[in-house]
Amino acid sequence: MEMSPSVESPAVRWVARLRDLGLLVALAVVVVVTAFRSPQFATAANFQRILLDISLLLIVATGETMVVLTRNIDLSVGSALGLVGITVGFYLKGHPDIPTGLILAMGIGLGTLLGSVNGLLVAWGRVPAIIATLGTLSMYRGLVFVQSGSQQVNPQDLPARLIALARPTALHVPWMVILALAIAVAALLFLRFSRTGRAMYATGSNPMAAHLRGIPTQKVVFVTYLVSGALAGLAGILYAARFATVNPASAGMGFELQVVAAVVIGGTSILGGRGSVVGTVLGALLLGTIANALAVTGVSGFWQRAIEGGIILAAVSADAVLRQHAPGRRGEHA
Amino acid sequence: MTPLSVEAVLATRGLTKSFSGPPVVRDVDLDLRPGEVHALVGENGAGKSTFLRMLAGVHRQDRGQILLDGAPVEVSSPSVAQSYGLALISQEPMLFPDLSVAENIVAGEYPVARPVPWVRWGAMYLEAQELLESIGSNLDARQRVGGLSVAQQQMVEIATALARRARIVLMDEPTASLSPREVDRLFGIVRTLIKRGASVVFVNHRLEEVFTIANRITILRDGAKVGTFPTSEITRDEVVRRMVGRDLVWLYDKPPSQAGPVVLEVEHLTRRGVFHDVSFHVRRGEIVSLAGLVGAGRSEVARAIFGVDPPDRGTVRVDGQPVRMRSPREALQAGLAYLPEDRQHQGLVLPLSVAQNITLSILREVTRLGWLRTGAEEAIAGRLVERLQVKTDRVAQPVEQLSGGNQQKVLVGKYLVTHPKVLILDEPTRGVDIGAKAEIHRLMGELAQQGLGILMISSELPEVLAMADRILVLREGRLVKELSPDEATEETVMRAAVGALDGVPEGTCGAG
Amino acid sequence: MRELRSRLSGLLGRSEALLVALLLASGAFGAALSPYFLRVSTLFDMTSQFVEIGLMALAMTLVIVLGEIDLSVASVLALSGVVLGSLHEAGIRLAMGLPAALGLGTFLGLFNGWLTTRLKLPSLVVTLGTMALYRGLGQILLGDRSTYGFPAWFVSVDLHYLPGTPVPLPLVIFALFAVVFYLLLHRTVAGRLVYAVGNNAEACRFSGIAVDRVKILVFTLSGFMSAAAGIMMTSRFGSARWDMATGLELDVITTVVLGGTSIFGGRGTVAGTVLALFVIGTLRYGMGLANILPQNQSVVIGALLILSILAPQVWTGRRRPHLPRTSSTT
Amino acid sequence: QQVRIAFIPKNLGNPFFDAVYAGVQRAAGELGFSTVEIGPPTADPASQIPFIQQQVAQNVDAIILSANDAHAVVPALQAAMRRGVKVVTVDADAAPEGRQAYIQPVDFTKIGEEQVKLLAELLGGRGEIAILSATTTAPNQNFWIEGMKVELAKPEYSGMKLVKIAYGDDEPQKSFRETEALLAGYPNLRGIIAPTTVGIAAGAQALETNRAADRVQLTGLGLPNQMRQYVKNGTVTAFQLWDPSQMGYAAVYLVKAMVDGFEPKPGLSFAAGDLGERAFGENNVVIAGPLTTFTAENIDQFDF
Ligand SMILES: Nc1ncnc2c1ncn2[C@@H]1O[C@H](COP(=O)(O)OP(=O)(O)OP(=O)(O)O)[C@@H](O)[C@H]1O
Ligand SMILES: Nc1ncnc2c1ncn2[C@@H]1O[C@H](COP(=O)(O)OP(=O)(O)OP(=O)(O)O)[C@@H](O)[C@H]1O
Ligand SMILES: [Mg+2]
Ligand SMILES: [Mg+2]
Repeated sequence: MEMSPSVESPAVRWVARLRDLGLLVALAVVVVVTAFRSPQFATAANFQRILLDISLLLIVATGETMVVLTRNIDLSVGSALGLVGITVGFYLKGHPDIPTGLILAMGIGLGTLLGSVNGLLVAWGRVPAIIATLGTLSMYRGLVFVQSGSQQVNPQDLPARLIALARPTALHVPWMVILALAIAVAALLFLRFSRTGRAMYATGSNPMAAHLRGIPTQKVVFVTYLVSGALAGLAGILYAARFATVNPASAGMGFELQVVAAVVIGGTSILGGRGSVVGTVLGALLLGTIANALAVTGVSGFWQRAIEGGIILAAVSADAVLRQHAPGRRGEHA
Repeated sequence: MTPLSVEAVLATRGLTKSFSGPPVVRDVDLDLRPGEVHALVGENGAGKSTFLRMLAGVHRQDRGQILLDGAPVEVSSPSVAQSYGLALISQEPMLFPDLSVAENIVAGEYPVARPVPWVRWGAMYLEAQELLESIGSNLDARQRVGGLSVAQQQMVEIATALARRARIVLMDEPTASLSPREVDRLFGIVRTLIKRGASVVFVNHRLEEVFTIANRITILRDGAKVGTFPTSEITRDEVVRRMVGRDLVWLYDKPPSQAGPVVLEVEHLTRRGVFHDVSFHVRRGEIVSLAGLVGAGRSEVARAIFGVDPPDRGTVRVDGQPVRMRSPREALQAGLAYLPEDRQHQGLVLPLSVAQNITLSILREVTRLGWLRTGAEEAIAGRLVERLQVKTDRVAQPVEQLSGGNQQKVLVGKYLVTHPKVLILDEPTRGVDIGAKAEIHRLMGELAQQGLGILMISSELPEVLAMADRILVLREGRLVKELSPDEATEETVMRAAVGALDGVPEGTCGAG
Repeated sequence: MRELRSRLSGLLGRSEALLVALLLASGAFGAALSPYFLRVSTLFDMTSQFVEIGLMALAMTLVIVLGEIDLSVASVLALSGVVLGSLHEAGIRLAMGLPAALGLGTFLGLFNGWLTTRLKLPSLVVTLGTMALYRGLGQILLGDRSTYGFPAWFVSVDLHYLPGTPVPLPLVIFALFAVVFYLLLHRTVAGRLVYAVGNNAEACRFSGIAVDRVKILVFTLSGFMSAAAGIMMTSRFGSARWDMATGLELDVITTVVLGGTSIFGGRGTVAGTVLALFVIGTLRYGMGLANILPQNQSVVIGALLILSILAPQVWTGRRRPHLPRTSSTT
Repeated sequence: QQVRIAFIPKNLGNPFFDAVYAGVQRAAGELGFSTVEIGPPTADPASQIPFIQQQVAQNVDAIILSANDAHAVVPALQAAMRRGVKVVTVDADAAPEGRQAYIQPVDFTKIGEEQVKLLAELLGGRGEIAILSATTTAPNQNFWIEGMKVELAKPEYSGMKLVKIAYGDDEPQKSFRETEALLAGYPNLRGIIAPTTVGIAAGAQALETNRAADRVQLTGLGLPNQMRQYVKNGTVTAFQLWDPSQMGYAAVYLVKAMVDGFEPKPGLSFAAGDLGERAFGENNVVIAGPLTTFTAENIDQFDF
């Protein structure tokens, strides 16, 4: 998904911008097939559940999209989510009356702090992103255990108002989902219309050229890590709200792979410069829908993983094939 | 040290820079007067690019001073240089392949709305398109930069520098892959810039261009300044002698060639929207040149023959045998070799050494049972480095550390060792200095005499006229004219390239 | 290749010398932590715990130098083990089962390479999919069971030693493979192709190199090595299950990048990977003996990973901004 | 010289094993032994092996282990026993050739039966039911599920129908999602048995979130501390467990006997501190204690 339009007519250009067509097709196939197999799938309640499920993923993947656009990666998001969840969770044990807004702010603040470590290491420490964030992946996870003494945060430790964020509102859509969508839309606009957003594309497309153009690449990269950390922190709080439990060994464990999967399946290039939040939303939606569909259709537990892998491969293949035959695109140059 | 002249907008004193070995720019004093076009010339590796990069904040000098309007300044980064009103058009295009042409042009200085500063895309496209038109390019501002030809990228670079409204424009071989029409346009722009009060430093190996546009010439040799001369007070021969430090035969006089049987036959080659029904042949011992404007589709034809972008229709035969044009590998096996125009991306593996690059296409010859014979490899590389006068410490030096022209020589060397039946050369002497250019021409002549068929693409008309046994002119993807050396002059070729009618059509760029 | 290595050290500001120093330091650290550390037999025995990672890291070095990644290694390991076990259960002799398992892993690697090159997709995406797929196939095959009951000669390869020495068999096997990979990457034309393609695949295509074939071969090799690791692990545990080696791909990648291989491709050495493997192994072993919890060990390993890059920069005081190399415009 | 014991749980951070370890420490305190709890952060099959080897390298006298996989640990445990280390498994057994004795928390053959009985009581003997298990590979879980199936086949349960076995992998998030899928996929579902502490807690949270507690009865094996809230607010009526600390306590006393030269054999017995005598059954299996049912009335008497 590239933001820069190509030579063709506006209509063709619009279709090309929906490069995520392949993903949409894959998504549609999954939905239709599942709906036929299970009457419980295509219900309002179940779609709400899917949305709840992906909103955590989407929030973190939105930040990751920015990081990846600058030709970097943030593998520490799962650990950061866990660390923030545990830290704030334990704090809430002693302070049950804190307003929800403040709890969210604490999560964002703490996450930003964790993100800034990554940002400093990558932007100014010149540590390659994968090494820096593999390092903080381990370190933050270690801190989760240290912080919690290997104890988990239990439902009775968390304020009911926090947990209510994951419950349906009057409009039948939980706050968490609304929040996730708002964040995605904000990021979309930011990337398309703000100078910093464009600088992210430029930095990822050619870091050296960006530097020579006087784009403050280091600041830009730093900002993406701040955003990624802040959103992972927010997700840490929402994780506690959704599951009412924060376990040091499982909260956010391996989450980074899902997040990166949503981003790259959504078509953002891991070499930077190309991609969009729209793709990431579709990627997250696809992953969330597959997981839900497998659970709802009652496919044997033994088959779920293989089918999930198969669907992901099929989806990205369909996407790649459609893209190679898309109008005005020359496969050889892609 | 030269005393400071009051009127210099930009001056350097004792500027020195070294990388790992001895200094590559040594104690250079230079004064740039307001409203002047100041040419900087020297052999490949003389230090011209390094000098400009110091001015633009890309490299920091080891020693010496940079003065703006007489006051010393620290140009510590490219953005500082920009804030001083300096803009660099670099030798290798430095662009964002994933972004549109327009964004490339304005990047960093987007038109924004008030009071909320969101990027106004419509205004941006409009501005960029106007700028492109003003330099005679009709590239689509909305097009992605990745996939543009080198010349087209160079046009984008030029537009970028113009968009900055810089006071001092540093141009590092901006014309290296431009054809005469684009060069004329560029000179028009330079004159406009000068009128607006800007000053220009201009690096170029094509001396005729230097003498057309420059007021003064500074000559560098091995990193040191030889002298600065008003253009009116020095001759070309004199410039060359001072550049090289000795007398030099710098023109290769190609003997007439003996054309043998047809070795390459191209029939009805078509790629929709790019080129149409292109048919021609090349005989053994013949040098055929493909001429045309930037974007006429010359490189595209060559790439199709070589199997890079397979054509929609048409056949290619080598020695009468059809070539399956599906990959360069098959083309190479059929006896074709293609020297691409984009040396940084398609030609060289920059981090690998000179020797490793030269043997990349002939690894079989330096391997025994899968084992690399580094000795043999270095011997082959050593011979070529000597022959082409590549300025390098050792054949084990990474190519990315060479100057642009020396990289080009390595690239030429890499294709000379492949022993093809047909050699396609796309801008083979881009950025190469006069001495080495003559050497490359001599090599081409020798290869032709050995019975190779050579297809040469060049934007430099004197080169085309000097080397070609036949000239094919391509315009907007169609072969419009074939000229023999007797008929060919700069004028006849250009007339065919822009269109027989003198109303020069404005749609010659971006065949797509 | 000497050039490349010196350049590598120049660019990243570190070299194998740094890793050797780190190895010595972690040895001293381990000895200081626990009185049980400096016992020759256990010191050798500990290597068996990370040799499987090492086998996969050798191939992964090539994959990453090539500018690609293979996230499916641990899944291939598991599936190969599961298939080996299932064949054995079905009454097929190990003499047939072992080549079959190796062949399967090789094929799975080939499939990764084929998908990556055919679809022109990033290998990250492809192997993310096959990572789930391969492991899922193992799960379908074996369900919730583990297979065991292998013949005695096959079980516990790590308790067999090179005659007359305390060197366990897995270490010997690893050493042999390390030598092979060293020669392959640094001395043969195949290695040259890996570096060249990893640095600039486009230029390689123009030079008539069968870029896709190089990629497919390297992925295939990765599959083969993962299967070898799977066989070794199955022997060590005397059993196989679908979920063995879960998450090990991250350890493999950590090892390779600590060894100095650039994740953007084009740079890296086998020696670096081997040294990094032993640095991490020694540290983990030392801390394990001191009963330091694995999660706290992770803090140390994570910090080490970062410091191994950061420290030399501070040391040499280089101030140039680190910029990844520019990408191809075509 | 002091006897040193290493306790290796399936994974750390699991409140269940913290309770087991509390028993280990209580007995060790009484006997003057030193203990250490060390293990992997997640319960995957191979992860315990390095810990076994590291403890052997440290010359511990005994290892008390709850096995993630019955077979993968066997070679490492056998190597340990060859070096003279006593090996006792608790809670989750290893294959008999890999240990000297196994302490089972309760009579496992009864668990399936008891759980089905409890749920039948809660449901009045009719309705669709499901099982929420841990991983597909967990031997205990599968053994108990087998027991449940056998029990359900009896005529008195003809009104109850097992519609699905879901696996939450002992991860709260996955268990939560699987519970929701059960609620969505089976509109007539009346009961869930979650014989795993992680599963039942996540399941309770899912019931509460989806306001499904009045429709669906959840029971299973849970920790009082984790379940207290759900029992008090009515999401869960009753669940069961044994006292995990008894296993740890008995295991240490068994180690003491073994260090003193005792050889476990079926038919023999040993003195398990204040638990009294405990006897070995077939394969050297010892049963630690009875199953307890927790309800709103009694839950406050327990703290683990
Ligand atoms: N990064 C580098 N590392 C080491 N040596 C370098 C580096 N960059 C340039 N050099 C050396 O500095 C010398 C001057 O290079 P420079 O690019 O300034 O030459 P130039 O005059 O622009 O030549 P050309 O006409 O070929 O572009 C060359 O010998 C080159 O090998
Ligand atoms: N459909 C298209 N989409 C994108 N790019 C295209 C398309 N058609 C042509 N181009 C680009 O436009 C360029 C113009 O063609 P070509 O390079 O063959 O012209 P040329 O005569 O060699 O001129 P130059 O001097 O610019 O190389 C090509 O490099 C090609 O990459
Ligand atoms: Mg230059
Ligand atoms: Mg061209």
